[in-house]
Amino acid sequence: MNQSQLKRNLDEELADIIAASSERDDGRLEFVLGDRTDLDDAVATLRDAGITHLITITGVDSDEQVDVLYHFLKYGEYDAGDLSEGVELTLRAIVPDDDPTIGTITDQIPAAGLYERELMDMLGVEVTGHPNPKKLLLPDDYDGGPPLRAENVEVTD
Amino acid sequence: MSIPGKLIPEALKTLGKDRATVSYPKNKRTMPDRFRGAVEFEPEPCTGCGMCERHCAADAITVETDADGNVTWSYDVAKCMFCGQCEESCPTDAIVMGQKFELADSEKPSFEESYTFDR
Amino acid sequence: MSLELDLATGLLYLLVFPGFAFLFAYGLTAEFLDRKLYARLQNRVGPPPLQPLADFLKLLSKESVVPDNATARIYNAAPLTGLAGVFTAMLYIPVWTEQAAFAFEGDLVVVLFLLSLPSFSLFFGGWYSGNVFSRIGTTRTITQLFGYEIPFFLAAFAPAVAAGSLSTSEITAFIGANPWYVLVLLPAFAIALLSLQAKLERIPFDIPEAETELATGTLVEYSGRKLALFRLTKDVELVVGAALLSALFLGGPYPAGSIEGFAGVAAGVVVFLVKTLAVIALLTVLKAVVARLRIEQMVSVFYRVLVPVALSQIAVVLLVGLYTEGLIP
Amino acid sequence: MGRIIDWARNRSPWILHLNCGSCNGCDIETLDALMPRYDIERFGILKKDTPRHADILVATGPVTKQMAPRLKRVYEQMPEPKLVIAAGSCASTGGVFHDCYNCHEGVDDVIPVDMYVPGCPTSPEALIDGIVKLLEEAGQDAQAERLAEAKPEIVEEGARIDEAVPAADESTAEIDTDDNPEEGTDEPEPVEA
Amino acid sequence: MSEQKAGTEIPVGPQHPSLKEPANFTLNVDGEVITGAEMKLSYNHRGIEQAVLGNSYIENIYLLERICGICSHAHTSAFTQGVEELLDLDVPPRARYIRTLIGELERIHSHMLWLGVAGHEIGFDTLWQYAWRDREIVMDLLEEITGNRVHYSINTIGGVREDLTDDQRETILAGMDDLQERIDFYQETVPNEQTVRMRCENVGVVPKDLAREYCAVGAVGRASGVPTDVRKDAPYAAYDDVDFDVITDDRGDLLARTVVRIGEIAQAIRIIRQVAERIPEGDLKASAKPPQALLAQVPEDDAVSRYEAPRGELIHYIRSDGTDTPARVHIRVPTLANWPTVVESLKGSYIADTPIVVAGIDPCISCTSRIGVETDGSHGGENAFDLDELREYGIDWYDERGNVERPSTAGEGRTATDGTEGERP
Repeated sequence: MNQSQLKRNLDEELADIIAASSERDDGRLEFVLGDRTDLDDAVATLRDAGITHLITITGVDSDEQVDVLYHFLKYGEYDAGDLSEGVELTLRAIVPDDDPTIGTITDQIPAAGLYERELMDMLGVEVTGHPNPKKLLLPDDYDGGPPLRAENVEVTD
Repeated sequence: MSIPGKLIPEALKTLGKDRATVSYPKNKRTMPDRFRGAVEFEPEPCTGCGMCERHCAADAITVETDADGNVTWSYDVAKCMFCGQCEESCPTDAIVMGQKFELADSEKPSFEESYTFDR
Repeated sequence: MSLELDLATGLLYLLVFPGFAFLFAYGLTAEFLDRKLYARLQNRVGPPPLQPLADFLKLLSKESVVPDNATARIYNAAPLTGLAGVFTAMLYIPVWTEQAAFAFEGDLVVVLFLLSLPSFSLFFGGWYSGNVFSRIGTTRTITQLFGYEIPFFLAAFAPAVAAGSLSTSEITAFIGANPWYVLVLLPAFAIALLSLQAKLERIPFDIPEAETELATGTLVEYSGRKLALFRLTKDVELVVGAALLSALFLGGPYPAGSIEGFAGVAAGVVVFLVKTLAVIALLTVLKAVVARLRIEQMVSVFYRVLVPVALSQIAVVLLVGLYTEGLIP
Repeated sequence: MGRIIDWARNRSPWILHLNCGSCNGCDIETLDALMPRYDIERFGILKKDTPRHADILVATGPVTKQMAPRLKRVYEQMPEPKLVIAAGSCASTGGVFHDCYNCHEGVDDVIPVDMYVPGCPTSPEALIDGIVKLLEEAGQDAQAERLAEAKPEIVEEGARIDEAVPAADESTAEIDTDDNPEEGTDEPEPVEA
Repeated sequence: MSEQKAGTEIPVGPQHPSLKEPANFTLNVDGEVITGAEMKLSYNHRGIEQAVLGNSYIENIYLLERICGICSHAHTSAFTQGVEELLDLDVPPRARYIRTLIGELERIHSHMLWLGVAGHEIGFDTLWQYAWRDREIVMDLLEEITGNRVHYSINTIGGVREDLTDDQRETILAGMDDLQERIDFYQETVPNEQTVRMRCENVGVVPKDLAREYCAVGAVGRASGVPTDVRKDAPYAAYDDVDFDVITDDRGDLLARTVVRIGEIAQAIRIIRQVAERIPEGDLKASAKPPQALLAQVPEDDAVSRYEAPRGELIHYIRSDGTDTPARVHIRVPTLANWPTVVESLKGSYIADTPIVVAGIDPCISCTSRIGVETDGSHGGENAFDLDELREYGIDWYDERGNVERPSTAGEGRTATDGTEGERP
């Protein structure tokens, strides 16, 4: 299955909950969630479609919102040298700055636990329902704001 | 269960081999041509453009030009990460990555060097 | 012989040869040779000859910290007990003749006991230094002690059974008189070698001090001169262990032992050095070519493999003995 | 006596390697110095795993905020006399991480440093050079100086140690060795097999 | 720190000989058996992701290179590939080949390093010495080609900075011949040495489904039978043009990982030979413009760049905002993806296995804690184990995977237990 087919299939299945979707030049698919509360359903749909490999979760802070990006990979599998390429896929959820919360997907994809904690630390997005929402990577006595929030980044150059 | 000691022949063979150790402080090797040691600066060609400072991620190089047009180029080898970008960015070849790597010193100020010249 | 002369020779044995001075020097030399050979097996240069001495002196001159949560009295006394034990043990092991400096019927048991002392001193020192690494290290030391002592004792009793005596000197003399027993006792020698390696806590049995797991295990808190003493203990234990093995299984000073006079002593010492160094070299090669076992693997190897082998070795020795005496055809 | 001790110290500098948030570069190179190619054991250098055994602390990395207290503690755990090498540009000045929010600017922000070895990473050769220079130049003076400064503490601690064990350990060892055999020595009987 | 009350807690790190980098574990042990592991790896957190935002793309190449000294080329490659994607630059073939070459040399260097460290973890110091001695072949090559043993700094946006001369090609081929001989020796010896087998077989097992579930990558995944490899999945640099196999193994234990990694070295040698033999002539950079001019053209966009680092799939996510500094760079390192498998396989192992189990994934803590760490769990919400549950878990875990003595009933291990618990202050 190549990425265009995959996109068509997913477009259909996710029709109710995505606001936009696109296929980029390099073959990466991007789906924008209409509402962040549908994240769970979207991930469940992806899992049903065989996309179980979560690459990472990225948060990007622009001034009034944090984009949370869930990068997935549909495995390219090869046996005995036969190669079919993997498809990268990004699910974008938009979190407003004044209410920075998003649901967890750790219950569906255990590997997400790490990335969600990283998200909490670095961007101050609270992941509700996370099984172990402890401070993760900042020093114990860190008292500044989330380091990657726009207001905390000093652009020197 | 096999008997441990698959390495014995190799170990005994090693005994007969020349040791792999270099006799470093006694005999110094010649560094490869591309080796990136401490930055060597030549004030003559420098135009004071400041590209080296701009491209130095470690802020090891500073270039200041005062009101009279005197350029002060200073370099702190203890900050340097020897990437060689300054050499590449320098439009006039005033900066060359040298071969010197034995830079240890107990006094921090001795790591800094600076050149002031007129442009 | 007059009493004064007796006393004088006794003191000489104690303090100079084969006692304190000799053991100190030979222990450090053995450490050097061990490290050097180990380094050469690894294709390195290794330390310079006086390295162990420099290490020892440096440690003596360093601050010796007593950690806050250590039980100071035991913590401080521990290094001495082990050292005293191994120094003493040497006096019962033949060096240049088949006769040890001091010997009596049953001294083998004393030697074996004295050789266990360093492990106990390590245990006490580590346990009371109040560090969690050293506690785990000490429990492993003791677990390991149970593992290797039985095979070691059994292996050491094989030549004793052959010689019909529990005196190290007599065993040496017996093996010297019947050199072919060296071959009969080879399995016991191998077991004793492995057990000695375990006793010395060297790879593959350096489990108690496993540096990648427990930093240096029992010795984690020790510094300065107490550490120096522990290191010296290990060195001397290595020498004494090697000497014991060479006395029990390789016939000690034979074939030089029977030569009379000064030449005999000199030749005996040379043979002693050659044999002990050979044993040490075997231990070093063993250290270089294997990976460390886990504690339970170590115990299981010793109990399941070495103990039965040692028992059958004793049976074999008995049979051989009966055969030579003509009791069985 | 002093000369003998100096000789011993210069020939037996045991190192403790501590990564304080480095990128690994200096660490693999520090370890590489132990390997056959550079084999620093030929200078009597051993890598030790506990601060209690070490003479020289080789610290790498810019020292992260979280690591700083640990670095300090490890330094304090080392017995006197002790020396510190800041290996690598990061350890010397913070290097490329000098303006990161979670980093100090080098090891000397936290503990006194006796030798800086710039390099990114410090090659094993540079490290050997650093250790040699340290022992040559800074070694004696720095040790003496620190000992003089730190005297009150050491005397205190030393006193405690000395109380627990009579001053000369060696002589005690000898006495012990003497004692034990005395009991079982009576008459060595010549026995024949 | 830990929720467990009983049992002994062993703090491991941050200064700990088995971890060449500062990580802090708290192991809860019952005698010799680990019942729980709490990890804190933030000792190495430097805040690079924030620092990146204040630097230009050019400076960031060198800053990101210093995320990790072992996979430095991986980081720069992933980053420059991402920026090239943003800029729509076509990297000339010669530069791609050189990147491949350095990447594979780095893979050998990293795997040899791992082999040595793994040897050290299981107390096999001679293997450590041999592996690192032979690694010097690669280090010398790298130093000669790039000018530094560790941070090669050969990548730049749009290509590479240094050319490969004919002499160097000869040296590389000669070096590879020497190395091939050594690798044959390791392939023959290491997995067959009995003591290595005793320590590695059935230790730290990550079965295939678990590897899938936890999204394991790289050699860990491949050793568990998950054949992922970015070099095949989404070929970058010159991997389209070279032949190589993806080494997999289905046992999932440490021995399998050792076999896989040694196999990968052999494959890397194969790739390097091909590259050295058929490297095409051509430019080194996509554009003759000075870097500053290139940076002025960065559009507002984002890119995901994947790279097969020695430890597995490395991800750089780059968001640009039209200036010469990035708006966001997110890095997902392979070690982070593999951490959960470590936590799982630690439970129920022996203390003696900790170093090798942790080392088994070839952890790169300086990579990992640039961003984050994981403590116990992330196991679908079940991480509030108490001690007994953990012990049970450990036993079950061993039972399921069979072949290994059940730890908590092992007679000798218990001796240690009782004493340790009893005397704890």
